[in-house]
Amino acid sequence: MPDFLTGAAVFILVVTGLGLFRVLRSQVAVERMMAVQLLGTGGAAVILLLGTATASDALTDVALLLMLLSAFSCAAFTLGQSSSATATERAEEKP
Amino acid sequence: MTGFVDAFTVLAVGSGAIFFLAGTLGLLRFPDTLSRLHALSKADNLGLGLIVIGLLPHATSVSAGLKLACVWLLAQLSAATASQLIAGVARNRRPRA
Amino acid sequence: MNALLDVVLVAGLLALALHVARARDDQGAIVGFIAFGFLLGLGWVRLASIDVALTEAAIGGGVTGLLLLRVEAHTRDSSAPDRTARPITIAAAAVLCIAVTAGLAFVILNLPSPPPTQAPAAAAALDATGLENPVTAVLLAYRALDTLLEKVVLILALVGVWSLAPDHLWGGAPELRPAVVPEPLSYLARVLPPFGVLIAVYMFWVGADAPGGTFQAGTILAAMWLLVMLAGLRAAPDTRRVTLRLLLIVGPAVFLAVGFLGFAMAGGFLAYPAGAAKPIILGIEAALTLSIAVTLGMLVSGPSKRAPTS
Amino acid sequence: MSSISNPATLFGLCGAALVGIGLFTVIVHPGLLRRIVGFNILGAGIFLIFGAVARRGAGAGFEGDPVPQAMVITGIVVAFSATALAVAMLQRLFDLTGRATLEPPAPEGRPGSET
Repeated sequence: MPDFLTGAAVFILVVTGLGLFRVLRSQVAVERMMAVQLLGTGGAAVILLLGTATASDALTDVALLLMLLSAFSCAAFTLGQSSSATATERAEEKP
Repeated sequence: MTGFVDAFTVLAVGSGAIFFLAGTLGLLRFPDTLSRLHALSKADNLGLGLIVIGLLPHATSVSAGLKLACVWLLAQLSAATASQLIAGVARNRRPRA
Repeated sequence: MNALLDVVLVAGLLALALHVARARDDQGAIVGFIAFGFLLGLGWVRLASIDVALTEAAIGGGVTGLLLLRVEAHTRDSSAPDRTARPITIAAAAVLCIAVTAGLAFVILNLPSPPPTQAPAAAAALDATGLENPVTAVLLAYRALDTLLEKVVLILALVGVWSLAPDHLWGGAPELRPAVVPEPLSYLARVLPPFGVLIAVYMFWVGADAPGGTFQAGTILAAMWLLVMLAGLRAAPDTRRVTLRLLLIVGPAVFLAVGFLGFAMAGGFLAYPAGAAKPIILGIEAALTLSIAVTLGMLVSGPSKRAPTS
Repeated sequence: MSSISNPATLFGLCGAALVGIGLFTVIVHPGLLRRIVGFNILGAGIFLIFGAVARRGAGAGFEGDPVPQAMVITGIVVAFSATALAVAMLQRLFDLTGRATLEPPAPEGRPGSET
């Protein structure tokens, strides 16, 4: 069973990594922030699988923290975006 | 009994992993930002949910099981608000008609 | 299977670091760095350092990201750097960096075997403290002086940040709230903090016996406080407020007081009386958690942006 | 020589490479913000090397030597406070000069005229 769970963790890590690079190389700034969302969910899944595979309960805490902070980082990113979006809109309206 | 539990775990974790794959495929193949966002937040959360369900029988104590469920709840909350925030920015950015 | 996992993780870390070094714009680099922080947390899990994994996920993936993203948004309008380094500089830097990496790699491949370790000493000292988590024991008993000095460094950094405010704004409040607060953000800022505070208290509580502790708890509290300030639910406090300043120093002050009491009660600076070590350590940790949360929150908020009220 | 398949050695080598990448960014990149990020990558590399040493020092029932682990936690917090101070200084520099770099402005006032 541990081998299967670790294998699943590797699979999800690779799949998440592929998505991550697609998103990070995107030209659209908004899409980049999906990277954090992606890695928050994928990372939590990987950690939970590893935690069960190695029978260490403390890993669940790491997953909990990861989920909590991915929401936080996402909020931080969109703030910078929205303020600059309104700024460009204002600049567009001027002329 | 353990054989049954293990089969259940393999099934749930396996299908969870496939949802992660589906999410990434959507991210790679869908044509625009909003549908990519949709693929990411729905598929990955379903995948995480299935994995949590698959791992629940292996939880060593009630509190460990509760924590697993909390991770998933937090993921729901996080994904819902983060997708809303990202989608809001994406819509602002779209050239106005 | 585990080796494969390690290889994938290391490849991901290196690819993200290269992305940070080569990304065209700063924003892309910062998002790459946040992702790097999350992945590094996984790496620490593989190195069997759950305590460090928690710290790295909280600081590298969370609070540092907010700090960098805010300054990036602030300086985005600056013209692109006028010139890039000359090719000869780049070549020289590349040679230097490869030499440093090669040197370190050589050292790592030739570390002494059997490896020197303090683990038995830490294990022996663990019984005296009544704690179960060796990392907490090292931080708060075995090498408590380091931890005390680190708290002082945090306060000094905050003094440095505050002193960058223009004269007429000195003592005023930093400004975090953006011009427009999106609806989902204020929802998140109402719903997430209760969870966050619960997790922080839990993290503090288990820290004595399992991975977790003051830094992790303090960082989570700081993140939740920042979220509330970002959504504009509560304004940032004036930096000259007495309560704020008391909260900033309560942790180091308690720590220092216990340190000096050690002379009277146990015959040395920061020595804990036998049998009472665990309650004393928990008391120090509680005060430190509060101070760390407030200090980190104010560090991310930055210097004053508004004139002090009245 | 220890085997590369050992996770401690693998992550240690990864740390060495990260130190190189971070150092390169700090030296070469003209933008100060990127240099701050590079400094953090450099720090992460050093912490990983510490982590490799800690992992090798497993013993007495622990999976790693707790002393270097505790030092890494201290290091992460100190690196964060240094980053916060640097970021505040960068913001002040930008407010005063409108620039986010220490490079002197290009002569004749035409940005990028050298290229």
